[in-house]
Amino acid sequence: MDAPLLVVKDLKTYFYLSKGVLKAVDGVSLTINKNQVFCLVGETGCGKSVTALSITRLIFYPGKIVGGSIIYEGKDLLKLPENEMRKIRGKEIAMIFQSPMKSLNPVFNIGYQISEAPIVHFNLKHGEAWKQAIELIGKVKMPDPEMRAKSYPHVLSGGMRQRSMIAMMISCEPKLLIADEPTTALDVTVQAQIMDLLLDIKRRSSMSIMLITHNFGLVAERGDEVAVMYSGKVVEGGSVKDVFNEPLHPYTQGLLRCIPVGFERKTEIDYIPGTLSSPINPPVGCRFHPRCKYATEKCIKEEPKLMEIKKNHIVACHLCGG
Amino acid sequence: MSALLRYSVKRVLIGIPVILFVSLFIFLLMQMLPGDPIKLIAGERVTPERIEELRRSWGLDQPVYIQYFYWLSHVMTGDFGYSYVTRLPVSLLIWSRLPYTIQLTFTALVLSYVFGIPIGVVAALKRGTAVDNITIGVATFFYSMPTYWLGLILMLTFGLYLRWFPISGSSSLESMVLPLLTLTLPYVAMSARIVRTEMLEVLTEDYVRTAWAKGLPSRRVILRHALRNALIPLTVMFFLDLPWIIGGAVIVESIFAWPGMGSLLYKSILKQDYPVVQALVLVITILTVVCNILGDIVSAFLDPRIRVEKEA
Amino acid sequence: MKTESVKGTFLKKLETKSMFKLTRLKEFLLLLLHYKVSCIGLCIVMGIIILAIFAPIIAPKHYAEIDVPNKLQPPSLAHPFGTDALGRDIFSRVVYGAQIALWVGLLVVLVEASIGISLGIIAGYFNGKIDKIISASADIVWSFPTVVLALGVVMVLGPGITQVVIAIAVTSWPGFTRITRAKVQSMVNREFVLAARAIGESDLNIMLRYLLPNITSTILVLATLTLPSAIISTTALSFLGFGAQPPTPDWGAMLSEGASQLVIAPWVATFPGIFIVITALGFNLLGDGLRDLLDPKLKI
Amino acid sequence: MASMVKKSLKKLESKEAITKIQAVIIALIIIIAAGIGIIVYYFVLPPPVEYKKTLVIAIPEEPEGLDIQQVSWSNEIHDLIFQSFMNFNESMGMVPDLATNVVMEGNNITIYLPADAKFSNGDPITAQIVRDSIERYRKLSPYGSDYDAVTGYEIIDSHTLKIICNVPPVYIWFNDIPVTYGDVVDTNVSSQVGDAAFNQNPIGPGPYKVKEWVHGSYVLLERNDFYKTNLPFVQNKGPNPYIDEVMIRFIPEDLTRVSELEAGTVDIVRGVPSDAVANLKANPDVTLYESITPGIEYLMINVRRPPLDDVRVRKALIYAINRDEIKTTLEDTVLPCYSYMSPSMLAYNASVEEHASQIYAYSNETAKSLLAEAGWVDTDGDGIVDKDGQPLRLELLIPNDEPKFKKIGPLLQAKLSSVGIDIDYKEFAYNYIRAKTRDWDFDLAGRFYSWFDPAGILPYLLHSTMGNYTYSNPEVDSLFDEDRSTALSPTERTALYTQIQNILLEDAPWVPLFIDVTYTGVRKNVEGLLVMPPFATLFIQDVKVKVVKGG
Repeated sequence: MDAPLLVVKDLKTYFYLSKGVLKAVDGVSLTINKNQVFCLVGETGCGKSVTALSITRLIFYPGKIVGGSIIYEGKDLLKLPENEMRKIRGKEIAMIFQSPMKSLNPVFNIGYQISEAPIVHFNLKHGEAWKQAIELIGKVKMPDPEMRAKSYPHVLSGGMRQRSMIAMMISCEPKLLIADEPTTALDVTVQAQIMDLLLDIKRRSSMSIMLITHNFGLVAERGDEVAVMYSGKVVEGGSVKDVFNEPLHPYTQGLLRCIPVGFERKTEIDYIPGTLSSPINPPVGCRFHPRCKYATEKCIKEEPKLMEIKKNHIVACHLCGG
Repeated sequence: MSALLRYSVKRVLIGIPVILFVSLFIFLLMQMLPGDPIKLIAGERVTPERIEELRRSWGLDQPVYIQYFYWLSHVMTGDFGYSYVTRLPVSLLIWSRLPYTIQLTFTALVLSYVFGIPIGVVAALKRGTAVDNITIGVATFFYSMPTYWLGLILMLTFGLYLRWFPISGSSSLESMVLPLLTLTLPYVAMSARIVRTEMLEVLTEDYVRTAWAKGLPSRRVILRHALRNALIPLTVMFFLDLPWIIGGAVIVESIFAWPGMGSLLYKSILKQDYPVVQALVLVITILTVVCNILGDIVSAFLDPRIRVEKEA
Repeated sequence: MKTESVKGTFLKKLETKSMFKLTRLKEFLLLLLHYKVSCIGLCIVMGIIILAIFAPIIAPKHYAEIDVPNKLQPPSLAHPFGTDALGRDIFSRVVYGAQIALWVGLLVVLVEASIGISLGIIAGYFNGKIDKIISASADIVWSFPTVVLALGVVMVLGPGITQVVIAIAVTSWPGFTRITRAKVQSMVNREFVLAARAIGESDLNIMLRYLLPNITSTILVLATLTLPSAIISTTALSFLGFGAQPPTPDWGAMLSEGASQLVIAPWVATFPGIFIVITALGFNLLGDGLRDLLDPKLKI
Repeated sequence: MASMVKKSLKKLESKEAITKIQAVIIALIIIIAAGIGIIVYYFVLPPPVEYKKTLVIAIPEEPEGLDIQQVSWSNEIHDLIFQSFMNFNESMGMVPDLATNVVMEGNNITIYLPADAKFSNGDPITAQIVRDSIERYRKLSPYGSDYDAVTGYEIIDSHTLKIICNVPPVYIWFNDIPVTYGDVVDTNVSSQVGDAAFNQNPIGPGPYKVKEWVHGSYVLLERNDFYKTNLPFVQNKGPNPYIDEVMIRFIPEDLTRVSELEAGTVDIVRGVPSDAVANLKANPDVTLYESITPGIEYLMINVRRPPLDDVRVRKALIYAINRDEIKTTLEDTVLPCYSYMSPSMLAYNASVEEHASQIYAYSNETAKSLLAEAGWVDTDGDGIVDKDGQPLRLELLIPNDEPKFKKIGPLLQAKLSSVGIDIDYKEFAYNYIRAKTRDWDFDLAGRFYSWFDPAGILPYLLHSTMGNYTYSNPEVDSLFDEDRSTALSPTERTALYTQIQNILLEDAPWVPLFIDVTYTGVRKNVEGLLVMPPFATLFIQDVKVKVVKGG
């Protein structure tokens, strides 16, 4: 295994709201290798998207990245000055978002928006960039690229818009593409097409993808590595095979049980009791303990550390680590 | 573009009845004003018979609707009739004051957007910091300042005591500085506040985040992506405020003796000089209808979503 | 037995309701205080309201008491703000003026809001011809300089406070209409309105019980932000001599009287001027705070 | 360089031409002489005097038009564009101006024009043109009825015109000959260009002609080189070489107008507000010319509307007003007035004012007792007198575009309320109040008049047929008619108007308040200006304006 592409260590991102300090990401660590589909899963509001945004340093007022480090090609992205970071963002690390409807600028046509990144990063001439944009539109399997380039976002369907987003983000052949729930807003058939497209591009340009989703089916099918997050922390991580076959952390086990599988006739769907604790004043010790069946005294008092129980399989729970 | 042409022609056709209706309304409002122009204007040493003679010579003894159609038919040929007070052709009065109104009030409106937009953008970008609070605090202060009070203070300090600028009149360019300042300051404050809200809303949009994610430099993201979208509602507002330039500076024009159309309208209403009031009201109404159409066309030009809607 | 349970539920409902309202109020004030700027606005507004309510007590003299021998006295202990050309105590006149300013401001906003909002809702709800007529008339009235149109109305109805209120309200209701219409239009095709239509609610009912409650926060913000411009417009009309009739202590009239003495007796015009600016500033800051709190997207 | 100096010094010494001390003395003398020269040049010798080419006058209101025959009020611009046949000197005596002489005998007036009299465009002024001009005036001007008495004209020669009337033309003699309204206009030009154009660029014989009129801002006049006058009190009988142009600016806001004067950007300011008078008197760079307005400011009473038809109620109103308080409030810029005429009017009799000020001296009690006598007593103790259940409520109309009236408005209200009258106070523009009084739709209305000849103004206000107001008294009517139709000597006229005023004092149709004193502010560097009664007319024939450095 050669050097990892991106290593995140103890990342902390807080939001300073009038009600109090929201600790969206409170000490997240994970590593992404080259040419790999790394999945980040968890309930909505557990800080998955904030982690992604922190990696590309797209956190704005009232949020702030307060701690930890993100090592990418030997450089800590959090220490980089803005103009250095700007060279990486979009060129080396790109990102696509969940709501295709609102993620494209309504006043520019698709061709222009796709050609913008190459113009800025490789200072191509407009003509060249436009030709390249048309090529890219073809690459993401959109019919009649010539006409599509001139059309505006509001005339395109959800799937088409997501494809133009992808075309836009791969225009500079990034090494890492972060996809923040790319298919959640789309219907199932289009979902599959988009995922095939993403994996096809990954294979052809040896780019690694960080897939953020709460859809475990997708992770099982497409993912290589996976990390499970709960209330701002990573509670379990490892290869998809290990984590899905022998989930160690009670939360992961609970999640896996919730997926209705095949034709099994079940009278009642399992669910994890209780709701996500408020991130502003999270419970002491292990944050899952209010909802954990096996919660012990220790879990309540002491916060468990991430430990590597098995090879390439880490978990943060007193039960497993002993 | 032909679709836009068709659309604006349709709007003009709708505009015409509006203009007619407003001119009739103002005509009736004038008739309702108690007292009649002849008695108002005739000086002290006039006998009742003389007043009757003058009324007949000016055709004021005709029934109202004949006066209205008489006036309307003349307006079609561009003759706005004669002012009761000055007996001068109304078109002359308006044309002689138009350059001064454009010079002062129009520039004030343009300047207020030229300065308002950058201040609003900076305040939006530096949201929550001291810069934001100070700029918006000062803007609100000037926004709360009545124009006549601001005018008096500026005139005394810069005109009389410091003598940096001429106190009043319209002879030189410097004499425009103080009235322009009095008009622009509160207006810059207003547009800055609105631009700030506009920008705050746009900056939270997803496509701006996409632009950041593409690694574009901040200047490009803010100006090309964010501001470009924020400008759409602002241009519409600019065109809606445009007719304000005709009568908006009534008090400033009287304090600084500036020969704009505002003071003419104000004096004509006072003296119940119907022809001048009706002519100015007509100009304001036509300008409003035209500006509405222009506003739509420009916003369609700026925002493809509306353009499609218009073509459909 | 039945009355018992009904009472019980009623009490419980009352309790939860008031408890719920209480926490919302507490939270509302807490948030408001967080916005320092709007907090200043709140204090100023409170100060002016107290001044207006307790005017007869605070003001040493009656506002119309003429005392020509010691006219144009500079500020002194006897007359904290000095005296004007007729020897009237400016401090008492400014204090009573607060009553006029607030009273007129409130009346103008009420009249303006009722015309503007009702037309706004109708225009927003019934698209098509009605909307076009209302919007066209709103644009025409909006483009008219308030002072000049108000002047026409005052000349027809004669000078005086109530006429001024009508004059200004009649000329600046489009402010409310335009914003209410935009809000209603954005809400009209939302699910809860469609649902209401589906179960056969009458149009009037939908407008009153569904749409109106949803825009109350916007109206509150709008009202606080239009009150200062209403006050400034009334004082502008008084400055031109068409507002409050003497001897009522209207700030604008005092300012216009003092204007010609600005060189020899600056205090006559300065104090009413200061109070106009402070009051308008107070309401504007409070309005901004409310807007950021209740309806950040409101563009005014 | 140093070696050279040393060498020359050595040479000097060897020559011993002059000792060191003598050299120093010579140098000193040269320096002192140069110093004195400079001082003398700069400080002692008067600097070469320069004169400004343009005189700037600021007035409050823009005239309705420039053609004197189409306006209802005239101002400085008309005085400069036109020239009347005769004019008033210091003591209100008539002296020739355009005409060499004007004679009134029997029922006609003869005007003798100088042979070389010309309009500003060079057209000669002949008898025919004067006749056509009068006919145009009768057709166009609101005051056309001045010449109703004229039955015909006789052109004796090219420069002499006799006007034939059916009555001794006393009215025309006082109200048209010496006044701008009666001036001659170039009817040839007016018929060519039309009345509207003529109203913008009229042609008259006056010292200046119109160069430019920027509506709402200023009128620029340039010198008329054909100007000639026979005025005795003016040295320069022809065009004024020093002033090429006169700019008359319209500045409505009092504070702005006075500030322009103090800043020196304006040479003459008309209509100085009462507040600024004290300040300007103390200002070293400004002189203030006072002039008593030929007219009074008063409250017109609607004598036909009960309860004001009762003379006791009207008299009570007069007693209720404290005119000394009015004087102090207006910074002593007015004269208290109890009778119906002003000192600067013709046929004025000071004893009438003296007598009136005694019988109508301010007394709250007399006012209350008169009201009680008329049946108005405060029965329900609410501070307002009432009679058979009805409170005494009167509407008081005050003009808000007359600064002095507007300032004392609340004072009048307070005084009238103190005697128990419930005053409904309303402010309107003056024109509008005058229109209401013409329609008899008022109780008390703030009014004023300003005209030097009583025959030219009082009948229009008090005569039952000629005026259109509520007061009418046949005896007063006959006295007015007598003055208009018979050539009375000055003493006879004074006696006649004394008799009229005594009747008016009894009938009390008005509440006389004060006589306005107008102030004209003039910069000290303006020399040779004449401000003549009755309307404080400006005569700038001899004016020179020194350019003051850093002024």
